[in-house]
Amino acid sequence: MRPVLVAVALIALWEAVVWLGGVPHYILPPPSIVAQEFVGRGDLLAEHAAWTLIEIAAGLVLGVALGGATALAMARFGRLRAWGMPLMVISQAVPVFAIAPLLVLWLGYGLASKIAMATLVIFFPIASAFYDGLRRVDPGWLDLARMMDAPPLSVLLRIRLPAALPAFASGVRVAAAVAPIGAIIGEWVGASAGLGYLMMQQLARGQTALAFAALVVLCVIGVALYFLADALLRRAMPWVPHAA
Amino acid sequence: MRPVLVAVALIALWEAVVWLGGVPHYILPPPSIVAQEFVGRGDLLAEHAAWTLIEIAAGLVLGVALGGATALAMARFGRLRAWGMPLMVISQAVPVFAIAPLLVLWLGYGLASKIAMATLVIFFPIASAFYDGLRRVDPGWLDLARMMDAPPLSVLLRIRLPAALPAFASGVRVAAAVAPIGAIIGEWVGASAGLGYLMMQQLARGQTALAFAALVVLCVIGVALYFLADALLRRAMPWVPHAA
Amino acid sequence: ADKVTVLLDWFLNPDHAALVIAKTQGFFEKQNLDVSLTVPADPSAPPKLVAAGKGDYAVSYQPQLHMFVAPERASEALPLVRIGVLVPQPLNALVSLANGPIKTIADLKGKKVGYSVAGFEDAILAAMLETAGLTLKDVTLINVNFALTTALKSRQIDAVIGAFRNFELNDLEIEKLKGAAFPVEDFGVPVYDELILVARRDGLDIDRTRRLLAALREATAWLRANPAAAWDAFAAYGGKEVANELNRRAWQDTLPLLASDPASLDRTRYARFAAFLKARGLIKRDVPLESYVQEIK
Amino acid sequence: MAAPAIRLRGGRVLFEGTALFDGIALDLPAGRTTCLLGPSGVGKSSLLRVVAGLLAPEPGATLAADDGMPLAGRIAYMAQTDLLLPWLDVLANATLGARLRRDPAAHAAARQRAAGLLQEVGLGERLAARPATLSGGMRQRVALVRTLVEDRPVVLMDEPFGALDAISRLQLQDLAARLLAGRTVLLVTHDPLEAARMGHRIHVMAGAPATLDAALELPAAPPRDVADPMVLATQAELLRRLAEATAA
Amino acid sequence: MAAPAIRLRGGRVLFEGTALFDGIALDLPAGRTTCLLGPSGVGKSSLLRVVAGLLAPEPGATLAADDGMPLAGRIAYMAQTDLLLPWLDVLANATLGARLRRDPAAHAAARQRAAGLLQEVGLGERLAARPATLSGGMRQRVALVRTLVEDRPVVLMDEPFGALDAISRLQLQDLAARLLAGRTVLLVTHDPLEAARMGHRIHVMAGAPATLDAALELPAAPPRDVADPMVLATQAELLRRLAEATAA
Ligand SMILES: Nc1ncnc2c1ncn2[C@@H]1O[C@H](COP(=O)(O)OP(=O)(O)OP(=O)(O)O)[C@@H](O)[C@H]1O
Ligand SMILES: Nc1ncnc2c1ncn2[C@@H]1O[C@H](COP(=O)(O)OP(=O)(O)OP(=O)(O)O)[C@@H](O)[C@H]1O
Ligand SMILES: [Mg+2]
Ligand SMILES: [Mg+2]
Repeated sequence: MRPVLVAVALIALWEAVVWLGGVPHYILPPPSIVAQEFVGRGDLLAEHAAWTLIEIAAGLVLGVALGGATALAMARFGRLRAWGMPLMVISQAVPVFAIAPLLVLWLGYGLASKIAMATLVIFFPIASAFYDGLRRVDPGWLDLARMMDAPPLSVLLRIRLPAALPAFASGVRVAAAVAPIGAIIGEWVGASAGLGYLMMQQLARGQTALAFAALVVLCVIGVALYFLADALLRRAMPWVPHAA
Repeated sequence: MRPVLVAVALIALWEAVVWLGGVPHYILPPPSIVAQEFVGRGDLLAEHAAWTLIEIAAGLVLGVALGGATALAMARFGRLRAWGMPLMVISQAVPVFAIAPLLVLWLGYGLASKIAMATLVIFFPIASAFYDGLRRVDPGWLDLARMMDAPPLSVLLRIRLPAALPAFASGVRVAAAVAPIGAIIGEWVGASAGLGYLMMQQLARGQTALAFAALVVLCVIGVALYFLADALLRRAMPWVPHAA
Repeated sequence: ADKVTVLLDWFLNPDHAALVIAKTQGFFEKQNLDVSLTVPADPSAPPKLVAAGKGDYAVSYQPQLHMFVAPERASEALPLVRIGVLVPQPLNALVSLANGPIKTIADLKGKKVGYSVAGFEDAILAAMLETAGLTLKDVTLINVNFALTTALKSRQIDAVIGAFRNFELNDLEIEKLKGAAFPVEDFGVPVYDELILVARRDGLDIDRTRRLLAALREATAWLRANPAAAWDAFAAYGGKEVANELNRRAWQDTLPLLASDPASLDRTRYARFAAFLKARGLIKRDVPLESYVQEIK
Repeated sequence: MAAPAIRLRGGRVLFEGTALFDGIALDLPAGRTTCLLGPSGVGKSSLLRVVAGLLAPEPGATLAADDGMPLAGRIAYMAQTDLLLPWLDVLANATLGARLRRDPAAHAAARQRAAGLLQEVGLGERLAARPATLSGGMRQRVALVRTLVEDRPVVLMDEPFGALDAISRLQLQDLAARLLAGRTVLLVTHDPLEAARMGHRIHVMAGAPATLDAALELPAAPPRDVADPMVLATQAELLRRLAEATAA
Repeated sequence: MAAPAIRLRGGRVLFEGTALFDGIALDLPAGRTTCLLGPSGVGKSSLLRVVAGLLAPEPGATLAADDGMPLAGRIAYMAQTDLLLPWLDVLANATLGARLRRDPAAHAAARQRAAGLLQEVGLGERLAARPATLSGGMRQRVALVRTLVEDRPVVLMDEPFGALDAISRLQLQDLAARLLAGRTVLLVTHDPLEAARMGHRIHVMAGAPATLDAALELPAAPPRDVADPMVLATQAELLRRLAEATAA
């Protein structure tokens, strides 16, 4: 119920901004016009959305897996941190257009280079937040594990990991929300399908209404992913307090 | 000491990739050549770096402040969450180049629109992680505060906030690492200076080495910000365990 | 059939008409070529990828070619040769609103000029300004990226450089605005080829290239003869996202500008433009002409 | 601010469908200390939390002060765990109430009072220590001081001396009894001797659903001497009741 | 696996520059229970953590088993807080050691043993409960079971019965004494009666820097009866020593 209300309110606000703010339609088309694109080009949008969804899904799966594994590896092997952290940060700070040709060179024009990009964007929030969580564990538990002769891997997987799940969840939530951006950046590398491609192409030639229709689909995907991740993660951690 | 080693190792790796991988210099120039640009065009790089640093600094300050305030507001006013969260997620999922013209329309081509962009990118990791932390508080402390007739604002600022600082720190670390990208996206909107601008321009001119020199400066800024934030935040929270 | 990859410079648009028609109407097939067209998002990437062997031909711009083959550092030079042309004249123009303050180049003094980074806009603009006794210092250059016409329409800036006369004017017209175009070649910039085809210099397959160009020549002739059918074929190939009003209008304006003979080469254009860029400081080295243009007879 | 009597009737608390207690009745006489003993897990803490208003009983229960005024704002609460805030030092933790209520004058007074009390409980030299550097008993003492600094007419305490050694426990009982005189107190404890020293009324809670027995009423004012025969007799009687409760 | 005697000499621990204890010597005779009492904050837990190897004393100290084998891997440890993992249920918490060591056979055996012990401590029906739904005493009982399930020749316990009511405490002391027979045990406690019932040797720790007095040695095997005159005499003597220690 509530999300619907929020959506309605947002759309009303958007319409109002356009009309009252006197924003020209080629800069921000009002929802009433964007809606026409949904009706008229629904199939086109669906087709491109399917591509983007594949990229997002693959990017999320890979990004979460890689980010999680990296955080675990850094928590397990102290040495790795000194080397891994700067690398990870660099992987974030590098703008995509600079390394896009490199990716194409190595991964080709197919889905692989796009998924690599999406993965890169999603990877860092997860790895960083999860690693933070893994470091921040009640020292009493570690003492206990030590007295129980727990092998380091057990300590990592059975104590640090569950204790860090809330932090991991924070990372996943951020990642779910940025995943659409990840896919778009992926499409940067060279694409002939996908919502990002559609949007850039339309924007590049001033076809704003269709571009914003694609944008709306992207936003819906992002928001849906966020709340899906939120719900799943909360269910997976019934012991974590969730005071409003 | 260690960071220096890491840097040296990275540079060696980069050089090796170029030579052993047979990567052409116009796609990835080797560090030995990029280094020459630092010598030859140090002043040019410094000039553009100054712009970008201003954008990053302003974006970080604003993003952290806004993200922090948003998280606090949502934690304080339960209602706000139902409305605010989708909005926040949307703010992340919207690719910046779609709304860039809108920002320019409202903020002009000056520094303002760039800072707005950078702020937007930094805002979400902070707000999301911090809000997560604010929700996740020992219920016993909340009971205690309730029995002490603590006004909601006090509970927020004196219990939830310090308890959520580690989560906030996670967000700030991610934000510090993505801040350079934020600035670049800002320069996207319309710029005539800055490292992102310089990089794009030099890439278009085939001056790859100079473009990568700018990229290196950006990465250094990102890594430095990350570790600076890390050190400051650890010092600010001496009570939080930081097991390696 | 020989598998051939052509990297476009930019999203699919009527400038690529010959390529699309040659593909859809079987002219490539007739030359025993199986061509796939790939779209990048960054126009500076395709030549590099072709130079690196990822793709056989790239759509590029003449000024871009000059800069890519003659960067300051010889090790960064792209081993490219121009083997053909799609649009043998400049499309680039300075565009402002017809009812706006810019009636002549001289009116640009103290104004904001937008551009989308291509690397050479400052040189072009500087040359144009000099015809009115101005210099780059008299204007503010702003990179507006994708939003050339949007920036113009919203009156955030006063003129844009790097607009294509066959697109941006139509774009304005669709919004019921009239644009004024100042063609660059009329204001002190030497004539050059806007859209060219480049290939990797080493191991260039002359025979295959000849067949490619032949297919393009046939396609151009065919689409000039059958403009309506050609548009339908183009629209069908591009899909709904391409078959829009803007591209339909641009189609009309673009057909006459396409190269009748994609293999043709005017060497003096290249020598002259290289000199122009060198004088403007955008290239610092002289590179022998024959190392980066090749006429396929 | 006179201490009110408190009356709970029909208290019913369910956890996962089964009743922890059902229709329990509890009277806390004004200005008196009521002690609550009972086997571990019987529901003592839960009952205390009901009185505190932190655990809502099923509808139908009534909880009220005899002066007709709301209870909220008149209760100081000490939970079974110390609940110290790890980022605050000892003194700041002890004055948490005043800090949270943001009243500078009250805060200054609370600091004064807390510093004095911390001295009395043997932590005078650890005012600036962080909780993580304290021993278990020290943490409990800080929590006790925090509760006493609140200076409320009603005080609810859940095993306030459980982590202390035998001697400190007696000393702090004396201190607490002195400061709690005239207040309405509910004290949950495991130690029959403690109940016999501190309580005006002593209940043993037992059974599932749990019920309260008839209270033992003790005339003399607390804190009573450990060697007082009445105290020892009461301790023995409580042990007997407890043993019975545990056997059931 | 015979229980070794343990010998600590020259133990010195500094916190923030001041010595908590300096050159302390502790002997844990093989197969015997040594109890440690002392005022709150004197350093009992720290000494126990030194023996556990969790707190490194200053260089120069020696800590060794008399059989010459390393201590690591032979100690079960129960801290002053319960340290239950909130995401595991009661049974899983009680078998944490086997889970961490990833030995399926041992794990199955541990489950068997833990289920039986949990039944004995009154938690037989809460095997699947999460720690957050347990009372304080219940949590402590789970921690106790977890320690006993470890089945190690050396057992170090820090106030294992502190959160229990008087009767359950006696019962669990009996249970623990039975299961700890023949092991080398160090038991930190606040309760002189507990020490008198459970200990073969009892030390009172006092002073700053803290020192250990000459141990009280008790002949009869634990658990001793509460009504045993020797137990009561020991309790009285310990109280006297404690009072002295606290006064100092
Ligand atoms: N990490 C630490 N940093 C500084 N001081 C510490 C630290 N841990 C313990 N101490 C100090 O050492 C002293 C002894 O602590 P310890 O926990 O050993 O006491 P204890 O005898 O077990 O007390 P209790 O009976 O209250 O549990 C205390 O004064 C405590 O403040
Ligand atoms: N949140 C909860 N969810 C489910 N059961 C709970 C919850 N809180 C308490 N209980 C159950 O209620 C019962 C009573 O708990 P309570 O803490 O009141 O006991 P207690 O008498 O204080 O015990 P102790 O002396 O050990 O502190 C226990 O069986 C406990 O498991
Ligand atoms: Mg309790
Ligand atoms: Mg202790």
